[in-house]
Amino acid sequence: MSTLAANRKPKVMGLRDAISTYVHSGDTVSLEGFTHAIPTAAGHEIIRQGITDLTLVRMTADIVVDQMLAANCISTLVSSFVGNSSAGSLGEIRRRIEASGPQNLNYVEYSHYGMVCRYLAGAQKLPFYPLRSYFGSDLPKVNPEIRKVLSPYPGPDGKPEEIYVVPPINPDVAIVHAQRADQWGNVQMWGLTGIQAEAVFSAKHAIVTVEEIVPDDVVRSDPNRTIIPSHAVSAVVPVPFGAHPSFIQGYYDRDNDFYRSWSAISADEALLAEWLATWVHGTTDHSEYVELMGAAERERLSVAPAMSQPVNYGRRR
Amino acid sequence: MSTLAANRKPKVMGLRDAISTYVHSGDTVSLEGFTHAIPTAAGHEIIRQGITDLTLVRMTADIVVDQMLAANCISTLVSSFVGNSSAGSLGEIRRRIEASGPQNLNYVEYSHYGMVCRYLAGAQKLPFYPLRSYFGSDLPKVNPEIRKVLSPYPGPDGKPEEIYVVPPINPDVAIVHAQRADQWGNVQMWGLTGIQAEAVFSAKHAIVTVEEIVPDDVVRSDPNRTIIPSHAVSAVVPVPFGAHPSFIQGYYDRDNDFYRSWSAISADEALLAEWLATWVHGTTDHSEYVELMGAAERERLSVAPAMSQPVNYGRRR
Amino acid sequence: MTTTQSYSVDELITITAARELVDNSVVFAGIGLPTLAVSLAQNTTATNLEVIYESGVCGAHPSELPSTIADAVLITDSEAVLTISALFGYVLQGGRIDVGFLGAAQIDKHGNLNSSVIGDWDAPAKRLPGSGGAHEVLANANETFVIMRRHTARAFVKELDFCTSAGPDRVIAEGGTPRSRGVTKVFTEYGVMSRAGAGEELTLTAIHRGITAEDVVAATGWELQVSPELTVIAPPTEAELALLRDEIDPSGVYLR
Amino acid sequence: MTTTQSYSVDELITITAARELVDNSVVFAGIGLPTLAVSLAQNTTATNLEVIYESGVCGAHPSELPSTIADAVLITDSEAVLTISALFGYVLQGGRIDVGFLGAAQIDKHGNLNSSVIGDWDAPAKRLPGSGGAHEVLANANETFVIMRRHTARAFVKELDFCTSAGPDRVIAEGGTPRSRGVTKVFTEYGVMSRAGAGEELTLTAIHRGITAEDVVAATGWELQVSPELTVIAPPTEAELALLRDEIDPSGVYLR
Repeated sequence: MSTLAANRKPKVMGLRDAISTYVHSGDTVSLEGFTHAIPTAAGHEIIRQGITDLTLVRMTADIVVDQMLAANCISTLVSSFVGNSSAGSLGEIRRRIEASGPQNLNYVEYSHYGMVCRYLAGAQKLPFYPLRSYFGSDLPKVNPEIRKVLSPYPGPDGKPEEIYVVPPINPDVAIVHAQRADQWGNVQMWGLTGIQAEAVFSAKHAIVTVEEIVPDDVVRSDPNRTIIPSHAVSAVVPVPFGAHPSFIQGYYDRDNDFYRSWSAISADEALLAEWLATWVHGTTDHSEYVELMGAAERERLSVAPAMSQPVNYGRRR
Repeated sequence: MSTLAANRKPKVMGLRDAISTYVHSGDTVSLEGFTHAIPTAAGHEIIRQGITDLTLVRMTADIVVDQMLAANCISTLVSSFVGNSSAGSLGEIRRRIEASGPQNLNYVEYSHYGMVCRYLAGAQKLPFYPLRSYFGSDLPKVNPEIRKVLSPYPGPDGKPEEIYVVPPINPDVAIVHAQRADQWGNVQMWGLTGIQAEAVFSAKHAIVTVEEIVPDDVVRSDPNRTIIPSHAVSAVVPVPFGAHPSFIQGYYDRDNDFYRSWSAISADEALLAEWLATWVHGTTDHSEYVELMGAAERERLSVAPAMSQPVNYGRRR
Repeated sequence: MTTTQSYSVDELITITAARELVDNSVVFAGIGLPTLAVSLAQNTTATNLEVIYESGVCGAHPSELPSTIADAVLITDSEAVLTISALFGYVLQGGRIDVGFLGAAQIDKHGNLNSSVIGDWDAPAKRLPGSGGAHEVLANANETFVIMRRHTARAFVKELDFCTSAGPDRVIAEGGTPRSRGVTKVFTEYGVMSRAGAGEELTLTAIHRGITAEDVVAATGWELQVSPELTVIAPPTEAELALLRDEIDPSGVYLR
Repeated sequence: MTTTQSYSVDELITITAARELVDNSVVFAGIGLPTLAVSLAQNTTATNLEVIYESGVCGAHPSELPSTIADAVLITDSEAVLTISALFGYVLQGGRIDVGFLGAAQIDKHGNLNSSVIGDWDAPAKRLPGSGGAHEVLANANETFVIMRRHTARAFVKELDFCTSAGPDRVIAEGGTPRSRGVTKVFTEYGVMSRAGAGEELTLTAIHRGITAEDVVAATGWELQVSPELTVIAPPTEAELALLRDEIDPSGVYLR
C-alpha cells in the first residue's frame, strides 16, 4: 500500500530566513523552553534583524528576554517568572519595570499555571480555560485578563461555585528548540518537554530550531517520541548549540558559569551593550557564535552517553 | 547523593487481589483503552468476582462491556461509542437499550471529545471543562449533564459568547492496560496511548495491568516513556495477553477473527452465556484463559520485531 | 444501481471522492472507503495530501491496508502518534483539519447527521454506535465529506430521528457560531450532492452514468433540489482502477 | 543568630525541616535547602517519601546534587518526566501533593506570600521574580512548608506589599473554598512557626538553642503569638550532620 506523498515539501529552512519570514515587528511571539531547550539562537537572530515592538510571551523570562529587551525588541512582556534561575538578577528587566527605571515595558503578570492554561486554551481554540488558582491573590487586581466564571454545576457544598479563568494565547508565531526533527518537521524531544507542544499548537506559525535534522527512519523508528507533528510546524531549522547557555538533554550541559556571570553583565548597561555587540551583532549567525564560544568551552559542556533501551513496535508477520 | 527510599513498597499485586481490593459493587469504574490495550482480563476478573451495580465509564463500549453487561455487572453505562469496531454489533448492549429489550440499562451518551473533556476535568479537579461541541445537537437534550457557560470575554464578533461544558469524571477506580511497568508502578506505553493517563489521574485508585514487569533500569533508561508515574498507581498487575482480543503494540496483534465472531455469539443469549461459562467462569484466572486460547492461536497473533532506535539522555562527565 | 462498466459501487464512490480532494490539505479519515479515497488522491491529484487518523496517528506508512483506525500497522513506521486529548483538542478543535470524512445512518438536507438511534432515543427501535468522534469532526473540520453507499429515503430523511452531529444551520439556530461549513459533499451510489455551507441545501450536482436526476429525487426523503448545471461524472479511468486494485488494496480488504 | 555548635544556619534549618516530613507523603520540592531536607528525611525518618520537582521529574535518582529543578542529572535515570501541563494540572491541581516547599520575600501572619514586588506593583522599588509555580503550590498542596533563612521584620510583615500566593484565609475572604491548609510551618534561623490551617495565625512553637521567644517577636513585623508549649529544638545530631555533609551534599553545593 502506497501512501507516500510524491511531491511533499521539506520544511527545513535557515534561521535567518525562518525569522524574517515568520517574525515581524509588532507580532506576538511565544518563546518557550522551561529551563531546558531555551531557543536562545532564535532570540539572537530576532535581535540581529532589528525586529521591534514585540509582545513576547514566555513563562520563564530569563537571560534571552533580558537580551531582547536591551536590544529594544520587546514592548510588552507576558510572563509568570522574571528571574535568572537561582543564579542572580536580570538587570535589564528590572530597569524596565522598577520605579527608578524608564518604565517603558508593559508587563503582564501571571502564575505558571495561568500561563499553562492560556496555552491550553490557545491550542484548543477555547474562549477561556478554568483553573483553581487566584482566589485571594492580588494578581487579578493587576491583571484584568484574569476573570471569573460561574460553574453550571453545584459545588461540593451544593452551592453555586465560581472559578477563575484565563484567556487563550494565540501568538503569531511560537518558537521552540528540540533535540531533533526529520526534514518534514516531525519534532522529537526527550528530557523536559515543558509546554512546547502546546505553544506550537496555539500559534498561527511555528519555528522549531533543532540540534540536528535526522534521517526519516530515525524518527519513524519511534513515533511516540514525536512531540510535535509535521503539520503543526512552519519551519524546522538546524541550529547546533542553539539553546546555549541552557542545556539539551544528551547533547550538552547547562552553562552555569554563564548564568552566574549574567548578573554582573546585565547590571551594567554598558557591559550589556558590549556583550550584545560582541556575541549577537558581532556574529553573522549562530554558527559564528558557537565558533566564538571556542572548542574548550564546547568540550566543557559536553556529556557522556546514557542510552535508552529500545522498545519493540512490532511488525505484522 | 542518595535519594533512594530504603523501605519503598513495591506495588505489584495479583489480579484477583487487585480487583477485590479496589473494585466494589456500586462503584464507578473507568475501563479505558482506545482500540489498543483494552483491559479485557480485568473486566473478566470483575465478572468472576460477581461484582454488580457498577457505573461503567468507557469511551468505546465494545466486547468487554457487552460481556460485563451480560454478566450483570453494570447498571449504568457512560460512553460515546457502543459498537464492535467495524466488525458488527454488540448483542447484549442492544438488548439492554432497545425498545424490544428489557431496558434495564441506564445509558448516558456523550461524544468522544465530551468524554475526553470529562477525564481532563477529572484529572485536573475542575468543576467543568469547556469544549466547542454540542451546539445544534440533540445530545444535550438527552443528557442534562451537558450544560452551558457564558464566557467572561467577548466573542470574535465582540458579543457575549456561550460555550458548552461537561462535568468531571472522578471514578472510584480506573483500570488500564499497558506494555510494561517497574515494580513501583511506573507505567511505560507506546503506540496508541489514548486517554489512559488522564483516566488514571482522574480516579481515586488505579489498577494497571501490564504485559510484563521489567527491571528498574529498563524504565529508568527512558523516563519519557513513562506515561503514568508511580504515585498515581495503586496496583500494578502482570497479566500477559491481558488485552486479548485487542492488541498490544510490539507484543501481539488484534484478534480480528474473534471480533468478527462476536456478532453471532452476542446475538444469541444462550451462546453468550455459554461463552462466559467457558472462557470466564470456566477459567480460574487469565493464565487459564490464555492456556485455553492455545499455542497455535498465540502464535497466530505474534508479531515480528521493529525496534526503536535509542536516544541519549546524557551523563555529566 | 446497475452499471454496464466493470467496476463496483465501492470503486465508483472511492474514485469520485478522491477526485474532490484538494492538494496540500489535511484530511481526517476513517477506515474503509475514505482510507482508499485518500490513498488514491495521494497517488493522483493530491500528492501532498496529509492524513490524520482518529486514533492519533500522523504520517502513517502502513505495510498493508489498515483494518481499523488503530491498526498496529498504522503505528509502526509512522511519523507521530498523538494522545487522544491532543488529537481532539489541539488538532481537531484546534481547527487544523481541512476535510473530515463521515458516514451516518441518517442525513437531512442541511447535512445534519444521526448515528445514535432509529426511533426514540429513550426506547429506540435500533441502537446505533453513537457519535464516537463524528460530532466533533462535523463541528470542527473546515468541511466534511459524507459517504453513504445506499441512497434511500430511509437514510436521506426530512427529519432526523435524532441529531447526533449538527451542521452549521442547527448551530446558528441555537445561537452558536459555526466553526465549520459542515457537510459540503455527499457521495452515494447515484452521484454527488453538494452545498457550500450554512444556509444552503444539499443539491444534486453530479450523477453517475446511467442514473437520472429523477432516480435520485425519488430515493431522497426530502424534496431534493437538482442543480441546473448537473453534470455526469466521468467513469473511473483504467489508471484509477489499476491503482486502486493493484497498488492500494491488492488483497481486497475493502473493495468488494 | 549565633550558635556555639559546629553547624551552620543552613544545616540547622535543613535538619529541622527534615524532621517534620512524614513518611509515605508526596513532596513538591524546589532546589536548595528543600532538596537537602527531603533527601535527609528519606535517609532517616521518612524513608518512603516521594519527591516531585516543578520541572516534572518524578522518582529522580541524580548522580550528584542538582543545581536547578531542571538539572540534566535529575532527568537521566529518573522514573518519569511529566509535561508541565500534566505536572501542574494532574499532579498539583489534581490534589496529589501532600507537602509543598516555598520561599518568599514577604510573609504575613496567615502565611500569605509575596514574591512579586517590593513597593507598588505599578512602579516597584524592587521587581522580584513573581509567582513561578508558587501561587499554585500554596493553593493546591495539602500543606506548605516555608523556608525563610533571614528572620527580619522586613520579611515577616503585617501587610504584604503584594499578595502573590494566597493562603486559605484570603481565599475564604474572597468567597472561595480553600483546597489546602496553606502554610503550616515556617523554618527560620530562629526556629519554627506553625499553624494548622485557615483561621489560625502563625505561632512560634519551637526555637533553636540560644534563642529566646523575645528575640523572635522583636524580629517579626506583626505581634507574633508564642505557643504556651514552646519547645527548644534538639540540636542536629552527629548522624544527621554526617549524612548531610558526607552523603547528601559532599561537594557543598548548598551547604555553606
